[in-house]
Amino acid sequence: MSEGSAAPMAEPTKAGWFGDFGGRFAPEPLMPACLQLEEAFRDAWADPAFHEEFEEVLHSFGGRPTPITVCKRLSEELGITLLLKREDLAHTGSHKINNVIGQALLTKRMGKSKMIAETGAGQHGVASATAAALLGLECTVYMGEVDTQRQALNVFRMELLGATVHPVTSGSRTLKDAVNEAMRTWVAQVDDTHYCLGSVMGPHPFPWMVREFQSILGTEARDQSQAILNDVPDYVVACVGGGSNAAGLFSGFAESRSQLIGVEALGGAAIASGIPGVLHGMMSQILQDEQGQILEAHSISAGLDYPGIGPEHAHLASIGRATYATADDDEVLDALERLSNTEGIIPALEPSHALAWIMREAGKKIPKGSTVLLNMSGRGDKDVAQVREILQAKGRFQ
Amino acid sequence: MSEGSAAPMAEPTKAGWFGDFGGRFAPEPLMPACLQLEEAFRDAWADPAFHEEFEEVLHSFGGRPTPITVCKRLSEELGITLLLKREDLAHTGSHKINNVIGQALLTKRMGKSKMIAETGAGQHGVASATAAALLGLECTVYMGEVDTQRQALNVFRMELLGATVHPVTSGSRTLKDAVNEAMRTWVAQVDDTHYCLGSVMGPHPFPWMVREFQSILGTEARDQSQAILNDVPDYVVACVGGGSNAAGLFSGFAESRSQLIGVEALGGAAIASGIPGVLHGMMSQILQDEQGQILEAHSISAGLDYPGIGPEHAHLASIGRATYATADDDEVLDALERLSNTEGIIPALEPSHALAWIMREAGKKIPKGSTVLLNMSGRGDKDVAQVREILQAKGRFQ
Amino acid sequence: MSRPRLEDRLRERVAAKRKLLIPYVMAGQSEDWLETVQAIADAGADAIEIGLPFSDPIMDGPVIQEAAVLSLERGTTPQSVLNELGRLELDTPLVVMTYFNLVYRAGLDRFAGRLQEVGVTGCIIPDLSLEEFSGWEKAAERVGIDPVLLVAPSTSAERAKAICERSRGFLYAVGRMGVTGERDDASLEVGAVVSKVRPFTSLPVCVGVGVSTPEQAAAVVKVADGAIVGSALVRRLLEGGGPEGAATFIGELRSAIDSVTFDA
Amino acid sequence: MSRPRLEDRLRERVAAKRKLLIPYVMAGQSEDWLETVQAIADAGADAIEIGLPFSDPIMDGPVIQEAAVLSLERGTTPQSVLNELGRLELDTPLVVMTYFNLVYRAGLDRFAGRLQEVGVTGCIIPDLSLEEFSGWEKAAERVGIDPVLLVAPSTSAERAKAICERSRGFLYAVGRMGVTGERDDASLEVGAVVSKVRPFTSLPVCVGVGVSTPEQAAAVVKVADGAIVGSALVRRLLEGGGPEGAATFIGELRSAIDSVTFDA
Ligand SMILES: Cc1ncc(COP(=O)(O)O)c(C=O)c1O
Ligand SMILES: Cc1ncc(COP(=O)(O)O)c(C=O)c1O
Repeated sequence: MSEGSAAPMAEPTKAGWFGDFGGRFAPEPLMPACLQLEEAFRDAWADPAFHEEFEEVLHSFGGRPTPITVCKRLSEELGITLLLKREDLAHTGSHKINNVIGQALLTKRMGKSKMIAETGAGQHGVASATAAALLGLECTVYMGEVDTQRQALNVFRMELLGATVHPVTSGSRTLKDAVNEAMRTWVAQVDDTHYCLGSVMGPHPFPWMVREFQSILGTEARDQSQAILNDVPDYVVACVGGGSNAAGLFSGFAESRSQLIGVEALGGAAIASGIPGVLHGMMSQILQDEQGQILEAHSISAGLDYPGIGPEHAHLASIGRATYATADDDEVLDALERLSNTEGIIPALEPSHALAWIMREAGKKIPKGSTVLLNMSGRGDKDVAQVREILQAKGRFQ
Repeated sequence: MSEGSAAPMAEPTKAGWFGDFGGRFAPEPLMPACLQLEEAFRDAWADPAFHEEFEEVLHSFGGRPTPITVCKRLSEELGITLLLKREDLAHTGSHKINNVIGQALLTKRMGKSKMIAETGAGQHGVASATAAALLGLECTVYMGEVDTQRQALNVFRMELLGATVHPVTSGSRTLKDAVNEAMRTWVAQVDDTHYCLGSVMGPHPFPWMVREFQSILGTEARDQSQAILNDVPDYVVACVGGGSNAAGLFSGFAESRSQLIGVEALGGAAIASGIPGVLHGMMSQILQDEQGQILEAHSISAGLDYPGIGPEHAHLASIGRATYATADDDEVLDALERLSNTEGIIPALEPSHALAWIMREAGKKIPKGSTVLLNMSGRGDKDVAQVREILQAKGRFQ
Repeated sequence: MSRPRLEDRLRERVAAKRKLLIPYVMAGQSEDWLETVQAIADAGADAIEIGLPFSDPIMDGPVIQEAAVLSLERGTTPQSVLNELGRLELDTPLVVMTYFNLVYRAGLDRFAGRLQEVGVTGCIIPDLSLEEFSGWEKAAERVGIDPVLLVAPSTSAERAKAICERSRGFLYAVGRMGVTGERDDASLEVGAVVSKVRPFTSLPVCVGVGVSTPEQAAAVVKVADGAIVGSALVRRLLEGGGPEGAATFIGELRSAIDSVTFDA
Repeated sequence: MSRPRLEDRLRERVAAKRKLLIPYVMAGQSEDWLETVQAIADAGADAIEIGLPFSDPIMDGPVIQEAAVLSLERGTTPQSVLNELGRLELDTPLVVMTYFNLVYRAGLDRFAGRLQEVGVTGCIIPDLSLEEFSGWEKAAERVGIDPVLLVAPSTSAERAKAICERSRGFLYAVGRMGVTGERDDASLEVGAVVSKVRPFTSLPVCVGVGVSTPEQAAAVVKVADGAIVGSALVRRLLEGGGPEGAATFIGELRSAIDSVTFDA
């Protein structure tokens, strides 16, 4: 079914395979769009003018480069040197903006006037609506009905930005179903519409393209940590939902000696608990039952509640270039609280998973004195209402 | 009572006067603290090591420099060239972080271990709690009880960051009373506590010191707009509550040909509707009744609901170097919506006042073809719940 | 059970100038689903698509999704419905339609073997693209199952040619960009897609996706060799039409199709 | 009305070895506030502070704030209460205490003139710092009003000297860092602040802020020339004590103060 690609995090094969994972499992009506997209992306990505525009928009509009913050107090407490790549400072509050700017520019380049996107908690939806507003594209965001209710404010944000939010009432009415619905819509509107997928998932070229758009953060992080540490970090850690922030970060360190660690939510751990399968156009590790029916992921963090994982991560795990761990909800809340009150940064729940792993393993799997780079993939503002409710229920705040 | 200081936005007089405004109207128990603070600030501000640390923290932690975004779609619609200084991308979501980092570093330098702060909507409170967490200072934030209820999530944010939020039940239970209460507390704890005031107000040296800490944004904006326009902008526009973001911005253009415009909320327009008076330690334009009792400000935007204005703005108005206008709530909502859906930036309600003025005057007071720099002082995330309620009540969204 | 190949059966009928009617039924959707299969066979179906329900059917519209959910809630597994299917003694060819993960999870050869054992002679996997087709192609061929491929209005001529070369059984021409579901006449793009594939294949060309009414079916077979009717039938079953209701509808489709006259 | 200067009156008494008791009343706080003033004068106050309510009293604690709110809600204006005050025929010196904005708004000279007209002989403006004092100093001097200045525990010796040189009437020594309000004994820092100012002034030194009980007042006058009692009295009035209650409390303070014996 595939032959592996050479260096870790090199380009996938022509058919979109990273080792045994990836590919293009899309209904025929979508295949021409995938092929067109691949061609358009290859063309754009080889065009210095596209890079220039992409980087210019990310700079002057998106707030790049984001800094690296060296944690003083928490590092001391943990006995390590902890660096944070501050994607929470990017416009709209997470790394998601990198990808959507790239795809929105590509949408225009392909001569399409509309964008659709799926969203779970709303982060990618808000980012997509933002990029669409900036470039004057029409935008529809598919969001599970359950999520539209949980995240009513994000729905409003998207609407303010001029997007239409389409509540998805099929299946579990959450992220997985939003992807299904977006794909279904794409099938019908592929002529004038680009599907702006939010992570390193889906049929080729999405996993590769999204990683490339996110690689800007890894490149920055590599240069910045070199400047700070005079070396690469010993550990490079990121949370993994679909895996776009991790892929972007890892890409800067794939050929270095850094250990790459992806941290999934315990209740959505496609590497730890999934097996190979095909979902949403890709072969990857997937949470599924014995028959192959897809299971729902359940964690505190909507952004990690995805039963699959980007195929490149499945590949990196299989060849041992990256290691994937999990964090449970309680650890995650502790991590969120601790970073907030020791460093003045309220992290999103997603990167709090990565931090939870670091806090658990500092002095254990992570030897004292190690240098650790954590991708602070987003800010916690979107999560404070939820976290407040949970911590208040635990009697921790009134 | 005073003699004017020379160039616009020069240092105030020794006693803290900007022309006829400013001074130091503080109870005697606070005067030594004000003097100590002035000395500490003068000392720090003359110390390259302090500047270096200040700028380094603002860079690697605060996300500076923030970019300037050139609006394409809105500029075209308005017939001007609109530039946004993107303070919304700074850590915690507004320019407030610049000031609190400066004051928190100064607190340490003075050997004090505690910080108190007042807050209205919570922006300065969150920023103060953030800086305190970063530097390991104890932090108490005074917030009108009415505001703690309206902004429960911001209360939780501050608590997450390790601060104590003290609801103020005196007077109107809003920002003005929070300042009173913070000053009262400061009187009692001045030994080990610094009062981290949130705007260019209060007794000398606060108005000057806060402007100096905020001048980093003006300096950046000047260099950036020079690079973009090859000139200074024709208009330099900022909203004005106490006036810190405006003062910071104006300071970069005070001696240029740029027209400086401050925009107040119609219901809190200290320049348009106030008269000289003394409040919170300063002589300035103040909303007050015939007897001199202070009036409450009322607008859609908690961050602009202050019955006074920084004394330097009163001075700039009196000498005609800056012009102060107002915007009403409806215009502000329109501006917020329009920037969101044409440029993909949801502004806070405060800078939406400045944008509302620009939208109203483009092609009128602002000639077509002008270049206009707007300080995007903060992001709208903190406001979306409120805006949603209002717009839904108007039947504009469901 | 050794059955004639799907392709042979359909070619025969086409050669005999019979226009094909291929209805779709969701396996396990209700207690009496097998009776429904029997009834529509009796009512004049030339082949029957048997949907194996998948949790995430990205090529299906709301009606078939709902049927899939119902079926899964009833405890349907691929194994269970195939076992049931094996109990039918039917002459009408059966074509399974499902998504690739169920096939992959079972194992390609095992899955193909199971189909063969229960008498299924064709299989459609809409999310298995030409690019990823070869594994399944071989597994199916090994046991004589015809793997049916799709061509869409968006498919290029070059690509259509490659697909036509490897499809077996028939060629599934997607009648309209979009997922399964009922549509009004206006939206069908049948002519274009059918004429796109004709130069490249002698396979029967059947049009599915959006064919809902007898009138549409009749229009379809004016240019194509057959019409595939899914959601319109499934909706009737969801509404409680049962085997008789299904038979009536298939009867109507059949007459509409058969009443079409052709020049030359 | 031409009255003796506040400073002369107080110096006389101090010279006569009388310790001073200066209670504080919020003007306009209740219907009978003038009677209260009369009653505490009769009960042995050496001078009376008359608070003019201000919307934003940053030097005052909750009790006096509450009284200010009440008074403002009753429609009190500086003008209205000063007019009322003018009707009193009182020998006890009256000292207005208020915030600078009310003075500034009225106009410094006009305000001083108004005080003089109604027989007030001293004035305390806690938010008017030494640095901003000169305008008011002149206006007050012009009409013979004594402007009283404050020294706090935090005030440096050098600064205390400058303040002492320009205070008139008496020297207001802040007994504790903090705003007005009742405190327990432990927190008073009377000794330090009084001995800080003694070298620089021959004015009577009166201690206020935090002096609440007869015992505290007695302790205060062991080192100072007088005690200023605000919140403790205002609280009694807020609780409905009325003129008699006030008189009783002032009587208790008076006896406590008078019972203090001094060596030498
Ligand atoms: C802040 C943040 N981090 C991480 C993720 C997970 O996505 P990915 O794994 O693609 O980076 C999300 C998804 O919404 C997110 O909002
Ligand atoms: C985003 C934003 N802009 C402006 C202001 C007004 O403050 P200032 O006038 O001091 O800049 C605030 C106050 O909270 C604010 O949050």
